Amino acid sequence: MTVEYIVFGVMFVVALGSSLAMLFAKNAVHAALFLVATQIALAIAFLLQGAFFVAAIQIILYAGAIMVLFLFVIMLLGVDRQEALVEPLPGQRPLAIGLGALLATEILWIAFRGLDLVAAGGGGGEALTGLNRDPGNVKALAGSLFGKYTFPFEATSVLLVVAIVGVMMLARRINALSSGDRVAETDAAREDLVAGRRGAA
Amino acid sequence: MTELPWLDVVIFAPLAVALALGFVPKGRVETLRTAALGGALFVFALSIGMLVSFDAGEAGFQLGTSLSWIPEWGIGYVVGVDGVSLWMIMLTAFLTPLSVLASWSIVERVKPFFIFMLVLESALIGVFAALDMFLFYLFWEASLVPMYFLIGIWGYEKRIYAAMKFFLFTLAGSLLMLAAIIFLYFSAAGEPTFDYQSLLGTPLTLGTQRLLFLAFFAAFAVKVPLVPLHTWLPDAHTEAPTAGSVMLAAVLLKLGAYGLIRFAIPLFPDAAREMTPLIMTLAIIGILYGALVALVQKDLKRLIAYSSVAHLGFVVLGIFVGSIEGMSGGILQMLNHGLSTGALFMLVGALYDRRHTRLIADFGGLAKSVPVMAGVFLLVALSSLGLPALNGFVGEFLILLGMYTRYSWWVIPAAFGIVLAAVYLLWAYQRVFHGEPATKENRGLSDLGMREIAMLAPVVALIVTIGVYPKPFLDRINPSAEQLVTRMRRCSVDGTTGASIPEACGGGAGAGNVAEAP
Amino acid sequence: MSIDPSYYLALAGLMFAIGVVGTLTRRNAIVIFMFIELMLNAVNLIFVTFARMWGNVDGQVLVFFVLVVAAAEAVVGLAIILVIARRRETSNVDDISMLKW
Amino acid sequence: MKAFDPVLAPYIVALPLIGALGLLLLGRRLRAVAGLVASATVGVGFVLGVIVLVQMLGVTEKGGHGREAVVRVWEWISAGSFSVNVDLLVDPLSMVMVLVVTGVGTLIHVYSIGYMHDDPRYSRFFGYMNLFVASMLLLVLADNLLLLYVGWEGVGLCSYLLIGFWFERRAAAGAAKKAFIVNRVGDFSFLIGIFVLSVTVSSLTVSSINEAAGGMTAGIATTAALLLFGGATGKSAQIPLYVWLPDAMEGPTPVSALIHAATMVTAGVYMVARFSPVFEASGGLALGVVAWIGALTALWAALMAAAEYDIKRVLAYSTISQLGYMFLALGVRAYSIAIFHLVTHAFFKALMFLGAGSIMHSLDGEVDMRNMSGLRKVMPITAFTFMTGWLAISGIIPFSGFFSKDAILASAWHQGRYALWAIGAGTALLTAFYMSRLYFRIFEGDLKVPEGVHVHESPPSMVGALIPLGVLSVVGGVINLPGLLTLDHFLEPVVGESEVPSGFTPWILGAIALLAGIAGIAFARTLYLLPGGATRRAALCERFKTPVDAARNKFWVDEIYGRGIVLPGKAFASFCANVIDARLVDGAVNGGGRVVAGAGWLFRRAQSGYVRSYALTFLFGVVVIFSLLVFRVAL
Repeated sequence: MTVEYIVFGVMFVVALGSSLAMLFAKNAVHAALFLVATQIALAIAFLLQGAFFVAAIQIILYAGAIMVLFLFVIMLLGVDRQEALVEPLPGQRPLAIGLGALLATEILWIAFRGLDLVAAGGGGGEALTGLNRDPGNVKALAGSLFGKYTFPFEATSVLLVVAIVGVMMLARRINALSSGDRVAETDAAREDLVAGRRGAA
Repeated sequence: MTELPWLDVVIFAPLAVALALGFVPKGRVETLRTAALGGALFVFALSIGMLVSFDAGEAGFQLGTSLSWIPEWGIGYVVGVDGVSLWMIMLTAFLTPLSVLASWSIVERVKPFFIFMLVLESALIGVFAALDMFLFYLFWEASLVPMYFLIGIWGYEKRIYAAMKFFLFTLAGSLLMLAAIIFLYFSAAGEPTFDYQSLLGTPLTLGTQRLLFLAFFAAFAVKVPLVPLHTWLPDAHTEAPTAGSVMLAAVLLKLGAYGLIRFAIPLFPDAAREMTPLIMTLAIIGILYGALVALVQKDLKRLIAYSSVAHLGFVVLGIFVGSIEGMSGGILQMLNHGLSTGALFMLVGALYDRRHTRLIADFGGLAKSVPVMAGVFLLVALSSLGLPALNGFVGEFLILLGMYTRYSWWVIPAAFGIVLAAVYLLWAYQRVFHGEPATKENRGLSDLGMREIAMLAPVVALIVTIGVYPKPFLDRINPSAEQLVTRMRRCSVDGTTGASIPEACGGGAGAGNVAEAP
Repeated sequence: MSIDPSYYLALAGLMFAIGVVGTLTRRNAIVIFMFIELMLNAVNLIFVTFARMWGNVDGQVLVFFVLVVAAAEAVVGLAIILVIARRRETSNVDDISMLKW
Repeated sequence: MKAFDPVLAPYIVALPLIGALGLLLLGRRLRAVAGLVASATVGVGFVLGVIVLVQMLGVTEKGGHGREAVVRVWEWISAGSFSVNVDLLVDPLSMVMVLVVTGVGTLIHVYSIGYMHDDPRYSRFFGYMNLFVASMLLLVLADNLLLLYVGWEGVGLCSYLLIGFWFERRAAAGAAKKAFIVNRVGDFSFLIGIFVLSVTVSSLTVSSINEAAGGMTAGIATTAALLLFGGATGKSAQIPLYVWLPDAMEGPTPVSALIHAATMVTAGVYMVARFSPVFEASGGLALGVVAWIGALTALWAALMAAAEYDIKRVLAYSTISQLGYMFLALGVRAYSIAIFHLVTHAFFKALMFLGAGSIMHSLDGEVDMRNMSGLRKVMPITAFTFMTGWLAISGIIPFSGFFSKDAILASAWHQGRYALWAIGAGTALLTAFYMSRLYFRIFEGDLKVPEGVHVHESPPSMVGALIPLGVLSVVGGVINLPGLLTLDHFLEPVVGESEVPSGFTPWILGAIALLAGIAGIAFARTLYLLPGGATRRAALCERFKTPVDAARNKFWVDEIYGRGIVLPGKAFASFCANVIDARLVDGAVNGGGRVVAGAGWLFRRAQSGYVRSYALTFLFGVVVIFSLLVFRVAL
């Protein structure tokens, strides 16, 4: 039990701390790294709650694949870009912080005071532990995913395919543009380019 | 022997012609015109067939077709005609070829123009024939679109403003009606349905009736138009091309009056009865106000447009007085107004083609240079101001008589409108046609050509015919009018709510020879 | 007895709020994206926590879907950012304000 | 005995109608024969009328009954309980009118052949004239009030068309419009009268209205009668709606003769006589109004006539005045006498108008009597026939006018309406004066014509029409000589017996009337014929400056109507159009549009293009909804 508390404590501090650090990191690379840290911490939180498989893919997919993609893009655009500190939109910052705080307060209130209204019981942690033991976490998950949620699962595959195709299209345009006039300065020039391409096609 | 489904054919034939026009190359203007004219004439011939197979003595709906369309929602394709819609359809089918003839001066975008004309005809006939609320609303809104484009593309200087105004006014009204239709759909007795004849039996409390009636009334009052919802009309009429003005004045305005007759009153008779004094007041104000404003117009088309406000005031009076004479007169007057005002717009269009102006001040002494046109104009103007032995008189007289039988002294301000009609029409006539032609342009005008005579002669013939021998028309109108009035005067809500309605439920107040419907 | 779910939820809530604030205050499009990912992560945590509370794996399944959506979003979003950056030489969202009246 | 069945009656109306349609549609192609065709249709109508009359006289049932018949032509309007047909009523009253209309009409048509000979719209003129005759015949033959109204408005229309026949002249166009509109005001009243009767009687036929009249309450009968009379004041140019008739003289002179003297303007008289039971049923009030309006109009118009210089306008005022006499007769229940005066007046007034036309024809349209004199020497026939008319209207025995006018005055006296009688007698004097003034100034004295005018007697077709009318003016009185009362007896089944004073009184009354006429002529003679007349005139005018001025200015009635009704009406109309419509209603509409546009202008500021602003708004919405959820749970 104590170990769990300690692990939880560390996880809590790391997750929250890195999130906050993200907020103040000037460099995008730093922010990305802090995000990775947060995600690893979250993976531990998943483990603590008996979601083993999810914890694994959290690290592999999120911290691994997606964050690498982020870093890749950051590198592609230039690492050394810094954000200006001045906020150009009036009232944006205080309003955002204020509303964010309000939102956090409300969520906290629910977490500590209104939870019984959100979750009306069920088996609780013991039931999950039982499930994790009997068919095993992955098997239980698979059963649910491919049984009850087959259709949504297939739908997500469509989503992914669409996303892939879309990205390919976007990328192709970049290539087509890069091969000719790399950067179209004005909208008009861009229009011309597009028109020219249509004509060629 | 199986009869041709005349009504359905008449509804969709113009659409078919429009479709066929779509295949004519747009450069072949002559072909387009001839084809459009031929198509419109063909539709008119079909409508004659419909008229012949119509049984004059029958009050209910005839020549009907009833098909299930979207059964899940109780929507059907239900059409049929009675004595009211019959003449409205005839009027539409009659005036479309004439409007096409009046559009020879259209030289730009000829093809879409005629397509829009024919689509408009189809939609208008559909409105008059539809007996399913959904179908009705569909046609109702469909008629708006071609008209919008006719004004907006082929109109005069301020056409965009006018088209927008026309569209927004009518749309604002009809959206309220849509809400009411949907409400009605859900409150139908039994299965929710859009079928008009089933909806007639819908039990509604007086309070509901009142709200629904007002919603319907809003749509129809804009279209009629009743003061103070009329200001779209002078703009739309003035800016529309000749054919557009003709169709607007002759048929589109009738949609409002027709809607009142067909839907607002029969569906909510108690509310209609309750609001009669209010509506009659509005109608009388419309008669006097329209006439007064027409008096001082500088633009000939605007003048005629305002005269429509006054005339439609008479129609609404006739519809609401709740006597058979009034109802028959109102229905006949719808037809009459369509003919006379349509002809007036054709004539002004012909004048515009010659002089490229519509301002009264620019004319003068035209009777000398264009005597035939002056004669026809005078005849039509006289019909419009209700000269006996011409059509306008028969309708106006029946309306006022029907009004007198039930609301005796209200007739005085209404009848005074007839005096004012003489004032503004004759004054305008004097300024346009009388006197010595002041300018060179006015002296050298050419008189009506064969095409123009061909488009005016049928109207003039009908104007005289209805005035001298209205029997064939009234014979077909009367049974339906009687049925409508019976329904309007019968109490439909139960005794407790009905007790508060003035002169309801007692049976036969006023000139009570209304037979209870069997 | 393991740790009360409320704490997990509290953590998720705070992270979500941080994500919101970050999204609204940062101007670099990539960073904004990262904050969106942060919010998604917070939601994932909530799902997992609820899965434990209910004693089934449905919540965990939902994390899958979130993941997929997040992945797709990241891919498409980053591609768009790339295109924009190549066209307009910027990844500052305030510089991309052409889409208005 | 065979029943009276006037099958020819519809053709009397149809013939001129066909003539009118033919002439108006075929127009110039018929120019050569237009006058002949038109005259022929009316002339044949007259012959048919005579045939029908003979048939009618052949029916000798007791008391003259059985002399009326209804000819159904077709069913006209029917809706609900209301129905009217196109039916013609042939009875003694309508036949008298038919004969006057067609008879005088034929002569005037013939006259017009010469008068209008050079007009470019020659055939159209005859088309209109024929249409007028048809409408008038429909009016007098109508069996129901509505059909009568058709004729009533029809003649009004023809009057409009013919007054405005020379529409190039502004005055003519204006006068035409004025005539139509003033008549419309009267018709408005008439129409409401029709409604009242229609609802009360639930039928509009003459017989049912007159039968039901006895059972009407006095209130209804009075209302109906006065409303009908309101129509008559318009058509027959009585106070207060007489203003159109003097202006109507802008039309061609034959028109003035036929429409504005002989026939159309008497429609009101005919109508009142036709519905006399309704007027009777009103218990005196309506008849009193009719009588007083008639008497006052007679006097009022005579005063204006005495101050007028335009020949045709003098005749127009005289017509108004004589119509006043007819209404006076109607008002004292002497219906047949009114019709009698109507007939004689038709003869002599048509005659004088045609005479005036003859003068204008030879003087190039000159109408101011100050610019001419002594025409008797060059236009003997015109002068002689005009003289018969002058003596007839002045009430000189044995000319026709004497008998009819005397009968009216005698009836007024007999009814004990001495005030009316006095006005009538005074007007008789005035009439004799102004007509003598007209005659003396034009025909007597030294020859004087406008410069450059070649004076000549008019062509045969014109004087040919004058002569029969002159004869009729002289002998017209025979149709109702005192003691014989032919017309009275003939009309009795329709309008009832006229009560004629008996004994010595009528002789005295007749003598007074005659004396009034002679006095008027004598007075005019001293002023216009005898040497030194001009100075005496000047002195008289000086002495009665105010009344003479007033009469010369027609008592400013036109101005009063103009300032009091037309101008405020126009101002109000402008107010409606420019303020209510353009500002208020359209202002609201456009205002609505502007509000929407303004709101759009305002709200588009929110559409800044900054994604983060959108996101902030989005967050705001999220927080609001979330708060709502939380608070619902918490509270």
